[in-house]
Amino acid sequence: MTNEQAGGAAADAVRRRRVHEGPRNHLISYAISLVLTALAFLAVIYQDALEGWFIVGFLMLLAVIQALVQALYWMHMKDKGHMQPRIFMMAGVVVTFTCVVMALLWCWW
Amino acid sequence: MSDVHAHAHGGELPPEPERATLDGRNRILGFWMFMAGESVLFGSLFATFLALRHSVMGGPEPKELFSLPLVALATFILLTSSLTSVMAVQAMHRHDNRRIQLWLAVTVALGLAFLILEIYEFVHYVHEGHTFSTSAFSSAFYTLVGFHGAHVLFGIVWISLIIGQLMVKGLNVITAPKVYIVSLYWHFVDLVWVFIFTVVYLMGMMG
Amino acid sequence: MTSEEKGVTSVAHAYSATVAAGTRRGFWAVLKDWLTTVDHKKIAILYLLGGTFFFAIGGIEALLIRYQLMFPEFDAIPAQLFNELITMHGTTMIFFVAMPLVFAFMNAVVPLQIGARDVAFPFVNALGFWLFFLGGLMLNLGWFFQTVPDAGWTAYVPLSGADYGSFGVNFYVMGLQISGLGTLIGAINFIVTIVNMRAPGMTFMRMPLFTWTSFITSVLILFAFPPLTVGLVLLMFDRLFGANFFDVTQGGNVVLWQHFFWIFGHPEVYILILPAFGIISEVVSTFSGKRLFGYSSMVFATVLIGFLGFMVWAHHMFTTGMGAVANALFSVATMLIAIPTGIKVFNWIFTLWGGKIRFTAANLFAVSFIPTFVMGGVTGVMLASAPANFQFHDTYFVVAHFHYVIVGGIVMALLAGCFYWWPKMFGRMLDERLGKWTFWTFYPGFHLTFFVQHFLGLMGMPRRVYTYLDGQGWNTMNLISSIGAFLMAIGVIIFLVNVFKTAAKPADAPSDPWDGRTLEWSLPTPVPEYNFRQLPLVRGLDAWWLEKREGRTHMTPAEPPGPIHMPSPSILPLWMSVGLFIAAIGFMYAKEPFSIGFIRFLFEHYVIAAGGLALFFVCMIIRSLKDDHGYHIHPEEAEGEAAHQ
Amino acid sequence: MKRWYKAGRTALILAAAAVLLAGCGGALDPRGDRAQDQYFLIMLSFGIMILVMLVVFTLFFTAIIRFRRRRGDTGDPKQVAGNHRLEIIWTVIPFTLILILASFTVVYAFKHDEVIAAEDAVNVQVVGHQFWWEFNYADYGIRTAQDLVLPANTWVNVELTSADVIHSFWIPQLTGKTDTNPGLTKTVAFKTGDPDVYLGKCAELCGEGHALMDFKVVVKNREEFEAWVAGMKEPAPAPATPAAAAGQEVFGNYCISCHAVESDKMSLGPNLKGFADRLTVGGFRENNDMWLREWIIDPQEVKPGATMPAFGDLLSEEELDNLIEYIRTLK
Repeated sequence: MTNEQAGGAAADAVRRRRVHEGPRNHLISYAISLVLTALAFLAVIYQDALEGWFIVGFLMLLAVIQALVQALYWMHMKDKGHMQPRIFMMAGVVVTFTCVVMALLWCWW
Repeated sequence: MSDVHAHAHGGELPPEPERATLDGRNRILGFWMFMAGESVLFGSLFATFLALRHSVMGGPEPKELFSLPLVALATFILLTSSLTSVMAVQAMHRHDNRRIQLWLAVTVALGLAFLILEIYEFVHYVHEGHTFSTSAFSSAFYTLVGFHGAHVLFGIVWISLIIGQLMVKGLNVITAPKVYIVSLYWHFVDLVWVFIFTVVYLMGMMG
Repeated sequence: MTSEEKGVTSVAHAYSATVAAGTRRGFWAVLKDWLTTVDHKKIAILYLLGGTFFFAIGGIEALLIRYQLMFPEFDAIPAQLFNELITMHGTTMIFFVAMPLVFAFMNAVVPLQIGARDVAFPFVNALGFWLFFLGGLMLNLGWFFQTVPDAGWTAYVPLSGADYGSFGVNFYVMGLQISGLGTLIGAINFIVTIVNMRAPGMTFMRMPLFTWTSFITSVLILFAFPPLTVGLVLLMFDRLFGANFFDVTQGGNVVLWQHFFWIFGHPEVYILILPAFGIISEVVSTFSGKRLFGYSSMVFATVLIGFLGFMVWAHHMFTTGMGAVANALFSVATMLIAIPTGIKVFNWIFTLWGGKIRFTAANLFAVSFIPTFVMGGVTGVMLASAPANFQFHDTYFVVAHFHYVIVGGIVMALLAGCFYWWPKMFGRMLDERLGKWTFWTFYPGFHLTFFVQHFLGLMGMPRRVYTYLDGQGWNTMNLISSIGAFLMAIGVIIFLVNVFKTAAKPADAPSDPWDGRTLEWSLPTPVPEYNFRQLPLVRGLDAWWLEKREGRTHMTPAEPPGPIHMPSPSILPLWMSVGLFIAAIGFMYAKEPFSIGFIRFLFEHYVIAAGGLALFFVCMIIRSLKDDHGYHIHPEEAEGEAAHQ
Repeated sequence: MKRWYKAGRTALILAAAAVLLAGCGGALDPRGDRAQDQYFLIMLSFGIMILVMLVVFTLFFTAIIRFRRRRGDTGDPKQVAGNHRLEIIWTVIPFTLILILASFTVVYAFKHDEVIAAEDAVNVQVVGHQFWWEFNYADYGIRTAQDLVLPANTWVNVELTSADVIHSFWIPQLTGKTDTNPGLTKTVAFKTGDPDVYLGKCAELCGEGHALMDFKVVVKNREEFEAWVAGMKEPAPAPATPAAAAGQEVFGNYCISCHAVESDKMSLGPNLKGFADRLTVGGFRENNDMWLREWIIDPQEVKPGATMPAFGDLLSEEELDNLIEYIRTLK
């Protein structure tokens, strides 16, 4: 009844593929997440070897990559029909970012 | 809208049962909206924590408090539980009701383990003199991490209820979106934890 | 409609709008129907009633404020009570009047405008209303316990905090958390409804502007309310559980609250004004007999305003000492909002231009909105200039500015919306003559009240002062302002008389009294429970007008008639809200030394609080476990219905 | 009807302008450098906005008068979707106007955030209290309250903070507001005008007494200011009359725990050194015996929310007289 429901043959094909997809992709995501987490812990354990600002940046980068991997694969955000979730989660991230910038710039002096 | 009813009773389940009805699609999109709002909620709590993280006011420093092996273990548990919940969704796409229940049960077990670790951790901190009222830092710490813990607890109860429903009602176009949504929720909780262990614990250990 | 049917439908004034056939029912049956309804049209009426109830309270507070300020050093109202009045007036008007009234129209109109049978989550919709209503009661509960929030509607810490705030601020903290939750889920409901449930052919760029603005407003709510909730939770933890977020002696930070409040608070003003823009667009376009000028730029401007609304919050905080960079940035960002807003104003004027304007009561309010809102807008740009803001801030100039936007903008739009959609909501036309009387008392009264306040502010009168000293040249203007306030009150009373008079009339409004352009006017009045017997096929902007001008009397259906699935009514939303209400009381009074030992025990050990939360969660679990299969309305019934229109 | 109303509005504007011209201060009668800049910005933005309003109102009133539906006219007007040229015009022109205002705003925003390190600049720490103002001149070792005494045409750097809740420091004729935040400090600079008494206010809701939390800014010539500084540093003279001596005893029994009478002492309430020369009692009432007596008997009656206890029941009439006599010696 809505535009979305009138999914054509292409959508059907995607769905059929989804049914037959194995756990492979998810296991890979899991492995990536484990590696990223391990890297983050290692960076902090060996923090004396590196500059502080670099570790902070590195940690944030790892966290963002891990979040992206999980959101795209485990939460299916990479799939078709996820335009709305993508837009809204992006918007949420922007507002979150705004809050954090606020806290860092004007409350933590 | 009439298809809601048609699918609800008998008949072959479609390949993506969670999106088979308008109601199911509504719920999933609505839940995404909820998570978008929740991400701002956690963002605000992170902002609070970042603003107040140096206000220890003579209480224990993060460096003295936190123990990395414990956090690593908790992280590992929660990450694994996220994987098991995605396995449940896969089982659902194969219409394998028994496997869904199994994977969800594993998720609950891992969630409980995480929660027990967190409670142990908090009790330990309180003994170290790091209570909710010690300083602005301690209040912000407990509020942020505790809020996440409350989400884990809520998720455990929720998933358990869904396992029960799957047992009683079986997998159909009404229960399928629930499985999908609770799995989304659990991923979200895990995702928040990624930032908690990074921002609170790892950066806290850097002093 | 036959006379027999008229008799049936006048059982209960508002009720008749949505019930087409049935027997005379008892009071309890009607009450139960309203307490358990999940029908968006009835929830709209509930929001309207709730909002009006709180509007009466907030309005009386406003009159008392203006009464005290009529004369210098007047002592009608003591300082403490005055602070309570301004706090409650602001909080009530924003959260419990403007918000629910906006939600009333969103509920009444949006599903009809997009050609949907219902909203996406009828249960959640009902829950949203009850949370709002009990949150509002919670806020006002303080009056009965003689400890009322008194730290301003912005509740800046530490004045509202654990050390300096009165007990009454708890009611603010709890009430806003409860109602905020309701607003948030209500917004999610509308986002999903608009995204997923548009009728065939109703693309985003064919949606009526009110639906567009409702959509953007819902998005803003989704992202603006969480920071407020977090701020309130922090404040609650400070006040009730000994946290130190805002306690400077323990390392807390007082500016943090202001940031959270305004990260919410600034989008909040757009949350309120955008639907008002939508109403104005609908009404002006209908009564000019023209399609909206520059529709796509209107949509673009709406989205842009929504986006910029999140980037300007700190312009409320220029005087907190954030430094030159922040002040300059936020100044410029704020000024930029004037551009999309200007686009809107010119589009309205050019919608009027070349039209054949009918000055009905609805259009009178809508048209007069334009210059008033422009005046509120230009003072907004003046306020945006940070160094000048050092002079304007917290003076009556600001009071004048935001009342021009809120009363001259939102209230005018809401009144226009009332006169415009009343026939669709209630099946009765509001009296036009009384409507014009309302306009000619309310509108001049409004300008009288607030125009002079610009100058009071420039002359140095701070806001939130319970009195002022003689000899500062403020006396005359304050007197004028107070007189204006009473004139506004007369206008409101005339409006209420109008409502009661209309309620006594038979429900015989035509289905399309204004030669409307959007889908809601294609429906029979009263609107059937299921809205559309067959979902309509939308073929362009102003779908209904297009069909009418092609000589049709009905929308072209997009589906064959079939059984229509309806959700079951539920009492759970009410109980869930009551649960949170009880929990809030339980937490607030946990440390209260009650004289009766048992009661004290219950509160001290959080039995009451836990009980309330348990009620909430148990209802939630019941809802989750019990599938709602709903019921079906069959085509024959629907056919019979359609025959009457 | 509309026209009549428009005329009424114009009359109101004129009336308001007349009142303003009569010299009723505030931001519209700036006397210091900062306030003059701010006045300029106010007037600039006001001018631009009047221009905008003129254009909009002209179009608006033309539209609603010219395009009303005539009696018996039932046809549809021409349906117009939009007009790109017009739409571009009303995007670009406001943008230009905003650009003008924004440029000045940015310049002044930076200018007004500067602290002036001039040689003769006076540095004052301002502490907001519920509901009074404390002024500390660290350079001179003077602590005082309620009257901010400053030399004329001089830059003043005020370091703002609060002892309890948030207040906002505002001298409309000299400078705009800056909040005093507990736990934080912010320094702003402003320039005093010619010798005069300026009104200062608290501009942030701070509790019951907020409305009356005024102070006076006493701007003196350099020499007079120097003399005031010297006077404030002199020890208080011994009471000359027996009544004053008795009053001093009363003061010692009841008042000294909160009110210091030497300008180098910390003080819980306002420091009373130099009180006899102050302009006000409680920050806003004329400093005469009547108001002083009222204040001591029941401060809350004069200024709601004042934190000083009422002494009406504790002191006899005679003690009150003596006390006032003593306080009058605090030069």
